[in-house]
Amino acid sequence: GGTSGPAAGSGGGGNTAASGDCSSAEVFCVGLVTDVGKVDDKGFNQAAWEGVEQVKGELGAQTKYIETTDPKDYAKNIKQFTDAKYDVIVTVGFLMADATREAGKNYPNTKFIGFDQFQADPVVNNVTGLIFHEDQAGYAAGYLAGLMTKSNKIGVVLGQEIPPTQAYAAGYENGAKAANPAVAVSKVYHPAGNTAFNDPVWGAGEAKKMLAQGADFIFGAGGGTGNGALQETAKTAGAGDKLFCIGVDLDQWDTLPAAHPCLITSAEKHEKDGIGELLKQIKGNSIKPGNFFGTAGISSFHDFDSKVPADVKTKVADVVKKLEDGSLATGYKP
Amino acid sequence: MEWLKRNRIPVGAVVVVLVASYVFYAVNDNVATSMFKGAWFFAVPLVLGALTGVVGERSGVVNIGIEGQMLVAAFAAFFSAAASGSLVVGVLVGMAAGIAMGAFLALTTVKGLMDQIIAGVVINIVATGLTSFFYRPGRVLSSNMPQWEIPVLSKIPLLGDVFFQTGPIALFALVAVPVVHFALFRTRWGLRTRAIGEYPSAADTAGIDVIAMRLVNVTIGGIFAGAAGAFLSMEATSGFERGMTAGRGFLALAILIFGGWRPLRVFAAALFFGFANALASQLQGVVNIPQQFITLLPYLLTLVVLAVAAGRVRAPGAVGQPFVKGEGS
Amino acid sequence: MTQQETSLPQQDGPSAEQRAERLLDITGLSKSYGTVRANRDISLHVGRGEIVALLGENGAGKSTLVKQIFGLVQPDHGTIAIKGDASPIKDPKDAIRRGIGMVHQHFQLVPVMTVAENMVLGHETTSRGVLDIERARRLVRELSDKHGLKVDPDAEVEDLPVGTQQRVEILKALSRRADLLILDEPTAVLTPQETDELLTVMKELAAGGTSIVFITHKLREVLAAADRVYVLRQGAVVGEVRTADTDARGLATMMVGRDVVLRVDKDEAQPGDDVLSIRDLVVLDDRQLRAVDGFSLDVRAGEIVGVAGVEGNGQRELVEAIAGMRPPQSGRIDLLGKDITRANPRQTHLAGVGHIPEDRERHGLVASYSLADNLVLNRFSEKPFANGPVRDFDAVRANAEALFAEFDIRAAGVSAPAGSLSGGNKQKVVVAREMSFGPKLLMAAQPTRGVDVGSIEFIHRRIVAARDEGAAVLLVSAELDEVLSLADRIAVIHGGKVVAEMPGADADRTEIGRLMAGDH
Amino acid sequence: MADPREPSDGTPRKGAVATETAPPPVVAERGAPPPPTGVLGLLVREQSVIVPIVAVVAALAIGAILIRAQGVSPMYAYQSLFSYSFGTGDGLQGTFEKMVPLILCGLAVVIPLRVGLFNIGAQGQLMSGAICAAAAAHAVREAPGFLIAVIAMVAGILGGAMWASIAGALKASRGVHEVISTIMLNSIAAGLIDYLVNGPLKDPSQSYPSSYPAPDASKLTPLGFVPIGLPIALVLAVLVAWMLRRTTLGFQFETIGRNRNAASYAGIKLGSMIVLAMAVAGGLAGLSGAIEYLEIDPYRYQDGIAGSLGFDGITIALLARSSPLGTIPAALLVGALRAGSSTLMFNTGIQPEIVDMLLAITLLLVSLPIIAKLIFRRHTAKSSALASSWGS
Ligand SMILES: Nc1ncnc2c1ncn2[C@@H]1O[C@H](COP(=O)(O)OP(=O)(O)OP(=O)(O)O)[C@@H](O)[C@H]1O
Ligand SMILES: Nc1ncnc2c1ncn2[C@@H]1O[C@H](COP(=O)(O)OP(=O)(O)OP(=O)(O)O)[C@@H](O)[C@H]1O
Ligand SMILES: [Mg+2]
Ligand SMILES: [Mg+2]
Repeated sequence: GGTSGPAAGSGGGGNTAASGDCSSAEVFCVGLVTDVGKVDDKGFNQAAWEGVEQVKGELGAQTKYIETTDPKDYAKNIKQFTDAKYDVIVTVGFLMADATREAGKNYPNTKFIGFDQFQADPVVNNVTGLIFHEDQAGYAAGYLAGLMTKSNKIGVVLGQEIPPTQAYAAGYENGAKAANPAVAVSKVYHPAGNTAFNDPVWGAGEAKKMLAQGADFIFGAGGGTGNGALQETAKTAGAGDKLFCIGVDLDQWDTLPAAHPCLITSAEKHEKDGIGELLKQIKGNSIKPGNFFGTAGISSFHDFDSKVPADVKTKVADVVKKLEDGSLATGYKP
Repeated sequence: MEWLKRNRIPVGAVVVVLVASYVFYAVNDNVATSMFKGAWFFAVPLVLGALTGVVGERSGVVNIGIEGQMLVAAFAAFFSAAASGSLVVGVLVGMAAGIAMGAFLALTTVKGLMDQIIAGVVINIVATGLTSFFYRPGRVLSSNMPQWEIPVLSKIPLLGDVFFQTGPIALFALVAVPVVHFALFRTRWGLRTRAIGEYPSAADTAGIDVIAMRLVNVTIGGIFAGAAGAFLSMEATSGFERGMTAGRGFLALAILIFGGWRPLRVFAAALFFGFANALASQLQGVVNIPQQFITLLPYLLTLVVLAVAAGRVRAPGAVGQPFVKGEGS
Repeated sequence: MTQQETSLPQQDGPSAEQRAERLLDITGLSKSYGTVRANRDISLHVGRGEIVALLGENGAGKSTLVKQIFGLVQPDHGTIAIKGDASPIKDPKDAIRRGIGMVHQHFQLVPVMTVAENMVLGHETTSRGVLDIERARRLVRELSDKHGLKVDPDAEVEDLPVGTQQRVEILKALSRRADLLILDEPTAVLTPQETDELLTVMKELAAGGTSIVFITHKLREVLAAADRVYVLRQGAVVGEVRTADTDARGLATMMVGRDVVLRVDKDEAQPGDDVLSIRDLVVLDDRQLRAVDGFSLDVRAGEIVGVAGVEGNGQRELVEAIAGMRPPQSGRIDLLGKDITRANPRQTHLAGVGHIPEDRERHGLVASYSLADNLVLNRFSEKPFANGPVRDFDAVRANAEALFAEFDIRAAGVSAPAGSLSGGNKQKVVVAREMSFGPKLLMAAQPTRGVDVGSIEFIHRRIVAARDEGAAVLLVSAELDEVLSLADRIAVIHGGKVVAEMPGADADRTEIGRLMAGDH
Repeated sequence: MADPREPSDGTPRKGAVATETAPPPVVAERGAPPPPTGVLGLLVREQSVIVPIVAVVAALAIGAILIRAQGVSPMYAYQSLFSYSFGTGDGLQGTFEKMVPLILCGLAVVIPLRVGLFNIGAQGQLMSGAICAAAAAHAVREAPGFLIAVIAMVAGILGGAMWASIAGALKASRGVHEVISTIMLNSIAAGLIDYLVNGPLKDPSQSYPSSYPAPDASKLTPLGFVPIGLPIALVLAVLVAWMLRRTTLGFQFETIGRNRNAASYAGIKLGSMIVLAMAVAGGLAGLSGAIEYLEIDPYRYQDGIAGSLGFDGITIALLARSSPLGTIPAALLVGALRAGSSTLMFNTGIQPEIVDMLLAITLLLVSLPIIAKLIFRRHTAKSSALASSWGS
């Protein structure tokens, strides 16, 4: 024990706990390989791991994770689990897509869940991609912001410019414009480099700038970088009254307490639920290869519930529903 | 004035920049203010980090461990503030952590005669390892760092908004620059510090204890990197993240050299860099060239400025070299 | 050549009671560096108001001795008593407190600071925390007026010619009002006039009761200024004598342990064709000023042309321009009819120029390299030292061994690092390298600076030998004696141009001194 | 008083300066006692080998305390780590694969250090090499596989060399401090490449920014568990060592590093040599980028291909005490630690950062002269500052 992790005890501790023999049919073993980063990253690695842990008891699973430090180790880290005969291996992040498919071909008896990994044809039989529509989550968040903004200026601070951030940004902008054609959206991507998703100070600086230029909604969509933007907004005078911020990926009310003063909602991919659902399907042998689309929307308003006017709530709920059933398109083209 | 005559180029540059800034301000006060605010915000940790470099390198000790110093300080500041519930404790512990890392550099290089570059690299690696290893999620600050409005000064158009509506650490940086500059060039401590960094045996034969002075300077100089760290995790944001310095220590090193090891020029260089950065993000999505080209603007501009104008800066003469008593005299 | 003595102040010995009081009393002092016994069982004393000279070859242990008095180095054995107080001298601070001032052999000035800042470093006065630089400037002005040593308090030290830097060093030591003043080779970089000024100051100080320990390699100065002389050899005192009771030859013999030829024996020059021809040369210095300003000179095969001048009159820039290290602004340099005005150092070397640089530590040697490598420093890529891109270490070593024998280089071996040699031997290494390839033009800048008499004699003989073998020699020296005794022809340089040219044989010392000072 | 320039009537004896009466001439090595003989002598002579070994052992011992504090048996932890890195085919291949860029980037730091330059830019040089390799491989994708691989590597070398020469040229012509320029160039490379993999070089079949993959035939498949890059890196390390030690080029580099003024006096062209040294260094880093592209899954230029390799190169160079051959054991150590870290985590839950801590402690112990002094007392070899040219 004693290592870090949200899962603190369970993370490190889970790894050290005496393990049963995964090769036996009775023991259901789930392994997780992070994208470069940690299981407590307040982002998708954490969401994935929490998804695993959430259904651990229900499924009677034995779980363990490996934190990747070098992207060139994806295949080797997956192999640690296949060598130990794990039943399910969750790999996190689009960067691991190739390595996961490769491993799927080599170990046909192991199930793989590729988090954020779109499975193009031909699909590998034992690999399921868990996919979310970031643009839908962004759209819902933008719609809310568009309805509520007083200054008609809103901003989004993003990590590196890659498809998921592009999707969030496009959804956000289109949603806001749909709600309020007069709104102006300023968006900024982090300069390239390996710190693009882990530069909260830069994110805070960009938020500061946007706020000074009159924005009253800040959407932080870029891991630690976006979190910096949220924290900055939370500290600015008027936070929670005139200024609001929107989290990303998972309900950041739970992961980023520092943003509470302004965190009206989060553009959420229901990652934990998706993972849990897929693990249950595997246990129940109903999993299908190809892509599984998890749901995306916005989180509950928590303390801000009273501050969101009722008509806004209904309009946003309506939009979320239409997005889910496909009757409303976000206008984002990958 | 004698002083004006000697410094007419920098003074002229400052005047030009100020005028241009106010013209910009007159055209669009909102954007101008926000961009300058952004620039200073970006510059604060660079200035502080570079000041640690100034004090250390002026004393003859290279410091490429500023990044690690800042990271450890950010870590210590945030977690002690979260644990104690006191912001003051956090800032003080952050500064103390910077000083402790400075002491490590001082002891290994000045006493232990270890190569200074290696010592800096060790600091960087240890800092990454330690702060990552002992990181705990889920801690929060009990309150936010205060925002101060300095009476009178904060009412100055533009400058007041940018510099004097401020958090305590940014204000500390603002004050530290002229103070260190003055100390370095106008006081006994400064004269001796420059002497031990420039030509230690001359200082030695003049009765100055080079070793003791280097130990003290390099150690105490860590206070600025410590403050920079506290700024990152407590004032700029309100949380510590692994690797959150994100290369700012190295940028500070570049700023230190860019600024010719002089606090006022370091300040100007950092602001320049910060402004280029603010400009880059302001232009994103506005001008129609790929975002990546815009974002590398600050780096490119720095290189161009150095190549065209101020390329040949001169490091303190003895920087990097260990001093052993009785040798070299 | 007898005017020189008369130009020096008259010598009056300190009074008897002054001498009786021992300001400095050293007994049984020993100091080793590893296996090198730099000082062995040295005992000596200096009375109040007495000027005592230390004399000895390079590496004899003079600097080591005085560094111990100043607290820079701690003795292994023995005691140093200052005014009867024999407690150890912990560090320079302690030494300064106890009334010792020192001018170091190697400048101890911070190059980027002003004269005034250097002057007060270590004992600054402040007013409310702020450095009182005005007072420091006043101090400089007062001292320089009092002793007739002119310096500008606001000049940055690195911009000053070495002679002036030395003046600053001396003023710095004087500013502490020391009872015991140690001067380690202060005259090595001074012109004859400056030297004479210094000797005058020393005598005034001594008359006022200051005791002085004076190290120099120049016997003339010893005889002119000192009351007593200690001669060191291989770390031990081998003799003590009153200057009144000896002469130059006596001193030289005591030092080296044999008779020394103090004047160069050479035959009449047999000049041949022009080797070097310089026309209207203009060269800028580091500050972009015209240091060499319309300089013209010819040097013929088989003759030594000496360029005499006060340091800082363009000599350094002239030499660097010829060597290809500093591109001239205008004018023309021909070597054997070939234009080498814009040649780089490599091309200049290939054209046949041997160059003994003024600053051997900075330009002439790589201290951490072996002597063997240093002896091929500018020929490493030539046959036989390299086959194509690959170096031939056997050839490099063989070359070094041959030169060791020929030039009598004293070192642990050809693979010893150059930095471990004494000054004289370092100089011999450079001389050996530059002569060994049979240069058409030998350019020797300050070839014997800081070198002991034995080595001076040797180097001078080699320069004459090179001339006799048909090389053209351009000798640039601030040492008027050296120019007078070596040169077949003398060109006096002032303000970057030749102000007078004369045959070496009947050159007149005073006349040249006058021309050097700009009086023409 | 006699004229000091009075001729002496004694004729000098040629060469003889010391007389019989004088003490024997001082010739012994200054400042050091005579080298001891026997076993101690061997140890002292080999101290450049002994000190690092002692340091590694001591670092592991200190690391054991950290591991113990996590409630894990240090023996078990180290056994997991090293038995994987050295004892399994996968592990050994992993170790070797990691060694390749470490050696090459280490050399990319060592060479400029010799000239007195501190290259913080191996990172950008590696990236630039990798992207050039990717571009070249795509351009000639129809060629025979072997040829593609060679062309990609040459392109990598040129790309890295070109990127590094910018810093070299700025230094030589404008005096721009290489520490600034290489830091800036790292960021500029990252930006430009980000544009390329999002634009002209983007493989449209990938959603994530990524270059075209290396054509299958050009991929460097390992021989057993020895990746092709390893022999290349080893040969280059030996070549660099030979170049620095035995060639006139190496002599010129070294001379500039030790005494710039003497170098220019000796006719060495400082400017060209500085650019050349940077170019060679950049070429090596660029080559390592090309090899990563051709050898390592996913065989594309993607973010993360460079990791922190450029900065690791600094660590390697310092661990190796700036000796080219020393980069090999240094890279072996780092490579093994890195390769074994995920097994360590799998088996014990200990975070991979422990590896960095071990490295830092090793580096500290290797470099603190005190350690050597403790072991060897007065027989310590003199160390000189790597940073000696920081100011120029
Ligand atoms: N720091 C040192 N380490 C090792 N050996 C030294 C050191 N300083 C001096 N020596 C040795 O001590 C001996 C005496 O040196 P010292 O400097 O006292 O000579 P010197 O008489 O001043 O010579 P010079 O006339 O050239 O100035 C020399 O053999 C020298 O090599
Ligand atoms: N650290 C050292 N190790 C070995 N020898 C040293 C060391 N420092 C100085 N020396 C030697 O001490 C001697 C005296 O040193 P010093 O610096 O006085 O040179 P020098 O012989 O007087 O030469 P110069 O004529 O240039 O003054 C020289 O032989 C020098 O090589
Ligand atoms: Mg001496
Ligand atoms: Mg000497």
